[in-house]
Amino acid sequence: MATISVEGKDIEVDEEGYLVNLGDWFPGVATVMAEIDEVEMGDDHWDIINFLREYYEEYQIAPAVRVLTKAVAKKLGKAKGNSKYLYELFPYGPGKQACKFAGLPKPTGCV
Amino acid sequence: MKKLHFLEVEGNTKGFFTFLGLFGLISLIGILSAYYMEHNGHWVTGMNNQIIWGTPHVFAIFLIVAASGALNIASISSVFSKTAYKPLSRLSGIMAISLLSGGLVVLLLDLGRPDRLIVAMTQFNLVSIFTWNILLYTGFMGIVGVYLWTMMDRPYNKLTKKAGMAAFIWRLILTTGTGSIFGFLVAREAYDSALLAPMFIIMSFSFGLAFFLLFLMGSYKYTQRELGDYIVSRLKNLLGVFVAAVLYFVLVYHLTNLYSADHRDITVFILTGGGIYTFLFWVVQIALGSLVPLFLLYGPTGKNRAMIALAAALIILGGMAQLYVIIIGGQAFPMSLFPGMEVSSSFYDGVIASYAPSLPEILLGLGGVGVTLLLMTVAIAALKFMPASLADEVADPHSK
Amino acid sequence: MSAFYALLLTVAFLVLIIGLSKKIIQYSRVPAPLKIPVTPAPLTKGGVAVRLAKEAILFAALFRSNKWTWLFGWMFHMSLFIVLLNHLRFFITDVPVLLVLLQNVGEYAAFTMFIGLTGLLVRRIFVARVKYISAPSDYLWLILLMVITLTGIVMRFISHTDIIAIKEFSLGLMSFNWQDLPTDFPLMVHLFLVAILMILLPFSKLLHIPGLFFAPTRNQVDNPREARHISSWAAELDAEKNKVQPK
Amino acid sequence: YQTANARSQSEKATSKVRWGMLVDTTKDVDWNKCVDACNNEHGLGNEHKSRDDQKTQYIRVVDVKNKGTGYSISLPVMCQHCEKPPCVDVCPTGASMKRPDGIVLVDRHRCIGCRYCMMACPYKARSFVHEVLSDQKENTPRGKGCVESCNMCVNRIDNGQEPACVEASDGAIIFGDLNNPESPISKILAKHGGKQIRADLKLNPGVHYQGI
Amino acid sequence: MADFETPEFREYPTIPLIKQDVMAGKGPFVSRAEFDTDLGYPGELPEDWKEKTLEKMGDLLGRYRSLQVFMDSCIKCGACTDKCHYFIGTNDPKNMPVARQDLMRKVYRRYFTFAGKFFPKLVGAVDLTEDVLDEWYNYYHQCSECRRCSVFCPMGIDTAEVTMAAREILAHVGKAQKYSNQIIQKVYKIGNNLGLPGKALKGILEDLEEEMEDECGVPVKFNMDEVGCEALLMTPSADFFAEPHIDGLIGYGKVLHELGITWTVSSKASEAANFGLFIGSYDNIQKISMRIREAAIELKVKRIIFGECGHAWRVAYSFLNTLAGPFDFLDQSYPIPQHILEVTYGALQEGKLRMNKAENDHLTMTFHDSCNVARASRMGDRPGGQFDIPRAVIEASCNNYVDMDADTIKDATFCCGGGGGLLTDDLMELRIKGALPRMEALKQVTEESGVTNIAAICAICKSQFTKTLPYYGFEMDAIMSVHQLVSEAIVMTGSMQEKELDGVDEEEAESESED
Ligand code: SRM
Ligand code: SRM
Ligand code: HEC
Ligand code: HEC
Ligand code: HEC
Ligand code: HEM
Ligand code: HEM
Ligand code: SF4
Ligand code: SF4
Ligand code: SF4
Ligand code: SF4
Ligand code: SF4
Ligand code: SF4
Ligand code: SF4
Ligand code: SF4
Repeated sequence: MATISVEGKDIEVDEEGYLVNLGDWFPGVATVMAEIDEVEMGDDHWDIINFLREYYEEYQIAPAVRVLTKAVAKKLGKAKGNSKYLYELFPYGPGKQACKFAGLPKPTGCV
Repeated sequence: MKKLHFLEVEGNTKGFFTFLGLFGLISLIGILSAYYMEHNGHWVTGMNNQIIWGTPHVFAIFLIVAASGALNIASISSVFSKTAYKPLSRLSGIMAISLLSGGLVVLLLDLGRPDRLIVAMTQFNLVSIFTWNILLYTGFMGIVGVYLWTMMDRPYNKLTKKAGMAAFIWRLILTTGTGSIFGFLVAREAYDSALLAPMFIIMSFSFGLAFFLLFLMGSYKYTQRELGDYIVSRLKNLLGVFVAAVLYFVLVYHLTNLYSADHRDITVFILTGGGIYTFLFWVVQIALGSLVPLFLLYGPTGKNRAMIALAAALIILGGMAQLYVIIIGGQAFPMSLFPGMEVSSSFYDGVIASYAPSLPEILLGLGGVGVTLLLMTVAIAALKFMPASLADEVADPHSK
Repeated sequence: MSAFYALLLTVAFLVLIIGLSKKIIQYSRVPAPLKIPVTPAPLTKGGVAVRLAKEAILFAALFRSNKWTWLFGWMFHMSLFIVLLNHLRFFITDVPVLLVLLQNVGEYAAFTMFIGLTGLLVRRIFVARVKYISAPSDYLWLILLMVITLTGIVMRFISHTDIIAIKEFSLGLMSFNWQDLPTDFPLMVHLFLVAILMILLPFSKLLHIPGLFFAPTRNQVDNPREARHISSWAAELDAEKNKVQPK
Repeated sequence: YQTANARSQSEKATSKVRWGMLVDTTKDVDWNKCVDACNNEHGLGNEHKSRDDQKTQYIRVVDVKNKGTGYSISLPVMCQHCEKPPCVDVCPTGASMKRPDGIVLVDRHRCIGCRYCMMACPYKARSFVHEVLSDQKENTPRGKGCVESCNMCVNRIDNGQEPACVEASDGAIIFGDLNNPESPISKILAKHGGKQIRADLKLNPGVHYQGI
Repeated sequence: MADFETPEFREYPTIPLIKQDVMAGKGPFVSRAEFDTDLGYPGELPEDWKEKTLEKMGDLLGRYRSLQVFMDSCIKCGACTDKCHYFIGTNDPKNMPVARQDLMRKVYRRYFTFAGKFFPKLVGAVDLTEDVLDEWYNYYHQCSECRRCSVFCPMGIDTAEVTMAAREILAHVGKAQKYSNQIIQKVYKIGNNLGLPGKALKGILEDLEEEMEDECGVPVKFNMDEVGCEALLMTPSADFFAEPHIDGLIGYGKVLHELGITWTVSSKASEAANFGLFIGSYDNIQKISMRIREAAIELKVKRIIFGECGHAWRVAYSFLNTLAGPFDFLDQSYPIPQHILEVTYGALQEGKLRMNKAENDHLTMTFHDSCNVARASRMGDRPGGQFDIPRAVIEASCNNYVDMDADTIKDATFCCGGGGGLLTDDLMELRIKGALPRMEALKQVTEESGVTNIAAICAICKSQFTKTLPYYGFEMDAIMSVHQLVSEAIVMTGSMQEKELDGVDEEEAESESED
């Protein structure tokens, strides 16, 4: 199994770069993963990642895109409450890339 | 101008099977008539040793001549680069093949020994214009086949112009050849004219286009596809020109014959002799088959689809009459063994031969038309011959 | 020589019949547990018969798929069919009138068959995609049929053999009353290859003949909602699972 | 299909000869006797279903009258065995053929019944068989669907006999080799001359007439 | 982002030349034991893999007539060679359907036929080696089981059946695909493909109810686990989760509400999709299907309605009755199961729905026939209903509709490129390339007829399109659900939209739209 090294720790990730043990996450993990994916993390990104982690805590699943956009709209205003905005932040998709940075398991299915 | 799309006709419908059944039945009746004549011998027909080629030949020659004319549309498009005709060129090609097949079937089944078809195909007398025609017909099918292929297979589109040119030249030769079948009959005054070959060419334009227009209007109507005014009006204008041209040739043909001593008698016979041929000439060919259609096409009714269809049908009728007069009228007039003398014998020398078409002959002729329509019906359902729409925004190069 | 051929042809015939029957029995025994007709599919058995007939007689799917392959393939198969019908006259004494009529036209089927086969072979050699999927046997089948056809053509149109003797021979074969066979070279080749063909047919891709009719994608009726479709081993599996029933 | 060719390549059928006839219309004979002889020779007249205008006639009697003068004659007309026969030119299969010895006839194994030769013949010499025939003469196996005409009685000529109509004409028709200046027919033609029907067509028929 | 090149649009569709080994590789991620064992597979390559492989193959040959007949009857005519979207997109000759079948047929001949046993070279038979197995794994995961090839095969050979058999055999020797198996395992554990727990699902549905109330002023219910509703709605879990799927779900809700059909989803069977189909496992297809039966019994419904999903509808339409029937406890006057489009279409026919097409006037639509609906199932009561019904519903919802090229729709439709268990990121190259023919057809109608959007009736299609459209220069949100259009156009009784349209009580409508 592959690993990434974050702040001197080796952290296990699977073939697709997701954490194997969800408990391994701390903010540095997101930063390193973002570097690998060539995404520059800003405050906007962190807002999303924090929201994801909160939601997961409660529901044991990443939020649906609609739920996420609504939450973003509430927080950052209607202009940003759409999936286009999220794709700008996370080019490979909020559902997948953001979840990865946030240390959530990958939502797989017909999505 | 919207992009052009070709589409097969839906084959799994009641309407389609009705037409298939209808045309199949007509063809079958034609073939059964041929079998009846074959089984008994030609004594059951109106033909005899004076009128050697009867009604089936009228039909056969009509279809063959029309076949070459039907290809005209495609030629105009790819040889003369008139884009307006491009949407029609595939249909034009397949119609040429179908008409020719229908004509050849009739010709073949009217032979005394159709079972010896293989003899005709394997033993050639290269001096005979008839042999040449057999080669021309088969060659025509082949060339038009290739032509269609280059039109329908995208990567080969670049060859269309060349194939179209070959087909164009071939069909001019073919019609000249058909015309020459008569032209070579030195013995028969009616046919011995240099004008006959060019006249056949212009006749082919007219008959082929009339048949084409009729089929186009019918098929678009029954398949509920859109046929815009642009195409119809261009075709009908062209048709009018051809009809007028045929009329002109007929005029010149008879005038020159009247002035030549050799041909005066036969011309007078046809024009004034009374009887069926005179009637067919003046009433059916000239009045119904030329003047009335010209009026319908260019007169106040010129925009009415039903009237255009009627005009096309009349042109076909007039064409049949014209060929009947040429072929049968020409044979009925006695050949002169002794010019200037009065001749008689037990072999009907010197008398106008009598001929009345029998039912099986007519049915065989119609059977050929049936075969043509049957082939067309199958073809448009099997392959992409017909544009999905010929609405003006697709067909009219002026529409944006 | 005659004895050899008589034996060969008898054995070949037996192999053909037994081999083909075994395959057909196998096909009909293996269950089709699920409904997998390619839709739109007919809703009735009659509709299925029409669908299969269209495939078997017109090669409808092939026509949709590739016009050239269809042209050559269909030409070959229809000609083969006519040739085989014509061959009936070697095996039956009372040839029906229709068959006699057919034979006038039918004799040229050999040529269209040859043209068809040539087209198929040319395509196999020159079309890269088809070449890629061809095994040596695929070429050999075509060549085998071409040689059979050619020897047949030679016998019929060029160097005639003694048909009467042959008819006696083949009628004799059928009644186990072996007759002499003329020893013409084309005939020898022809018959030998025919025997090979009959022997190999049940073990080869020529199993497409029964296969076409057994393809569940084509021979199933499209009625899964209306009629419950249960096959043998699926039924067993069903029984094992004690299914929840409404109370 | 070699039958007729085989004949033509037989000894007699060479281009050294050209068979021809000379008809003297001034002689007072009953030309119908010739017609009967021909019919008899070739088994004509066995059509039972055909109308009169459909029946075969190899040879017929033609009455010609000059409207101006009232002068009239009768003469027998059959295939004129043209040197440049249009019927042969137009025949698609080569069934219509001219033997080297000038005789024009139809190969019945080849004829497909297209009737183009009939259209082409200026003398209306040909007939089409309109029905199934039976009881044909062995030498003239005529059959439905084929075209036929006077074949100058090839069967008789090849056996060294004269054509049937010549025999029946009481000397009014002379048969012989036009190529041989010593033959009686050539001598008479040289001396008294003869005319061909529709000589203007330049087909150079092998049948010549006197008194027309 | 991608380490491959998106294929270029061709001037017009031609048959591509073959390019060997373009797609050679290891295939998608192999599953792990943790996902496999629940499904009844070993999870790793056993010692006696060869025997096991052949044994399983023999077993399947004796179980599936399709496989047995298809192995024998291919005539190598080549008719199918240019029909697969993966071949057109990748040009790898092993993606020609017949070549794909041949991977297995070569082994079949070697071990199961007389000719292959004695003359392997002659008939192209090969020994079974680990390389062969790897090749199977790679190329049998480059087939979306779309059946396009079988439409054109003169023998009716369906490569999808061979693919399924191959995947089943591979799974039995521990070479299952991670994506599919992980998902099936989630279905068993949590109830749906996505792993949406009941709580999350409930939250989403409640959210939607609120949204409806806000938007239309009508209390559209999105029930979960309500006993005694008329209908059980089975829909892909993507409909709860992803865009544009969820807009379709809203559409179902509106239609069912308007027709007065009470309905519920089940948290236990909250997934219509049946990935058992992709791995070719009868047992798993059945096990997954059985949940539907159980849910229907528990919730005491009268009918089962399926949402927009191609593969789900295939299993439901063609297999459900066989696998989980008989459904004699449901109301027999409705088709069992029924498709939501059949419901909507029926209601439209009867004039029960009021549609304001003008709502969609900014769109020019075309329709992607999802292949599992087009070639493996039916809607309505006559063959071809699966083509006409969605189109009729679309045309009832909007004014501008254009079909794509006739060779690429209806039963000749091109797969979106993501079906058959290939909708996973590790196969992105394949998915993008395989979408080429569909994208070309779409391109043509956008250029010629000004098409702006494309509708589909399958969750996989919709997800796949959102990924592929940008690669080919279209907008990601050009893909829509059919019921999304319905949702926009429908005028529900008592809704704000109705009032607006009819001009009744203008003030009230105004005041509401303002806040
Ligand atoms: C079919 C056949 C008779 C049979 O039942 O076998 C036949 C059939 C006819 N012959 Fe013959 N002849 C047939 C062999 C012959 C032979 C023998 C031979 O070829 O080996 C001869 C004799 C040749 C010879 O004597 O050298 C023969 C000499 C004729 C003749 C005489 C020709 C001549 O120049 O004298 C005619 C009459 C004619 O051609 O005008 C004739 C005419 C005919 C007619 C037109 C008679 C008729 O219709 O009543 C038949 C044409 C039918 C057709 O379909 O071809 N048939 N005919 C024979 C076909 C052989 C073949 O296909 O080649
Ligand atoms: C305005 C004008 C000419 C003028 O300047 O007076 C015109 C302009 C034009 C114009 C200029 C324009 O519309 O501004 C165009 C260029 C349109 C374009 O979008 O490319 C044009 C392409 C054609 C074309 C397409 C040529 C091509 O290669 O694409 C065709 C089709 C063809 O040649 O087969 C065509 C065939 C006619 N064109 Fe045309 N055409 C006119 C008539 C005609 C026809 C309909 C005359 C008629 O009554 O039959 C056709 C004469 C055909 C002929 O003589 O053979 C004529 C009036 C058109 C109208 O509808 O109001 N015109 N006409
Ligand atoms: C018992 C005999 C027999 C069998 C079995 C047989 N043939 Fe023939 N075949 C013949 C004979 C005899 C002819 C000559 C037929 C003729 O003269 O009409 C012939 C002719 C042919 C011809 C030439 C065309 C024709 O019409 O005669 C072809 C092609 C041909 N066979 C192919 C086949 C094929 C293919 C098969 C089997 C699949 C086959 N034959 C089976 C006896 C047979
Ligand atoms: C009994 C023997 C026999 C068998 C078996 C046989 N043929 Fe023939 N075949 C013949 C004979 C004999 C002829 C020639 C018949 C004739 O001259 O009329 C012939 C002729 C042909 C002809 C050409 C001529 C024609 O009559 O049309 C073809 C083609 C042909 N065979 C094909 C085949 C094929 C294909 C097969 C088998 C699959 C086959 N044959 C099997 C005996 C056989
Ligand atoms: C009623 C049917 C019938 C019977 C019985 C029959 N045949 Fe034939 N025979 C045919 C037919 C039909 C042909 C086809 C001729 C052709 O088209 O080539 C034929 C052809 C022939 C030929 C070849 C003719 C040619 O074209 O060269 C011969 C020889 C022959 N048969 C001999 C026999 C012998 C010997 C018997 C009996 C032992 C026999 N036939 C029995 C119908 C029959
Ligand atoms: C019901 C009967 C049959 C049907 C429906 C049928 C159908 C087909 C079809 C659709 C093809 C593929 C198209 C092509 O490439 O030509 C084919 C190929 C072939 N068939 Fe048949 N067939 C039948 C009987 C036979 C028989 C009896 C033979 C041989 C004796 C035969 C020999 C072949 C061969 C050799 C090919 C391969 C052609 C190639 O190499 O491309 N078929 N058949
Ligand atoms: C056991 C059976 C067979 C016998 C005895 C047999 C005999 C003959 C004979 C005698 C001929 C020569 C015919 C001639 O001179 O015209 C012949 C020709 C031919 N046979 Fe067969 N044959 C047999 C089976 C087959 C089969 C099975 C086929 C094809 C599948 C076949 C195809 C042909 C062909 C094509 C010809 C040439 C045609 C011809 O000459 O007319 N034969 N066969
Ligand atoms: S007279 Fe007639 S039939 Fe006789 S050779 Fe001259 S053209 Fe031919
Ligand atoms: S009817 Fe016979 S002889 Fe006369 S032209 Fe036709 S084929 Fe030749
Ligand atoms: S030559 Fe013979 S065939 Fe000719 S007309 Fe005289 S008798 Fe008759
Ligand atoms: S189309 Fe069917 S029979 Fe032909 S090669 Fe493909 S799979 Fe084989
Ligand atoms: S089923 Fe579809 S993906 Fe698979 S080989 Fe056939 S066409 Fe290609
Ligand atoms: S996506 Fe469509 S084409 Fe592809 S496998 Fe699924 S159903 Fe078949
Ligand atoms: S792939 Fe389609 S059918 Fe399958 S679960 Fe997803 S949405 Fe449903
Ligand atoms: S979503 Fe794709 S895979 Fe699924 S049915 Fe539609 S086209 Fe096929």
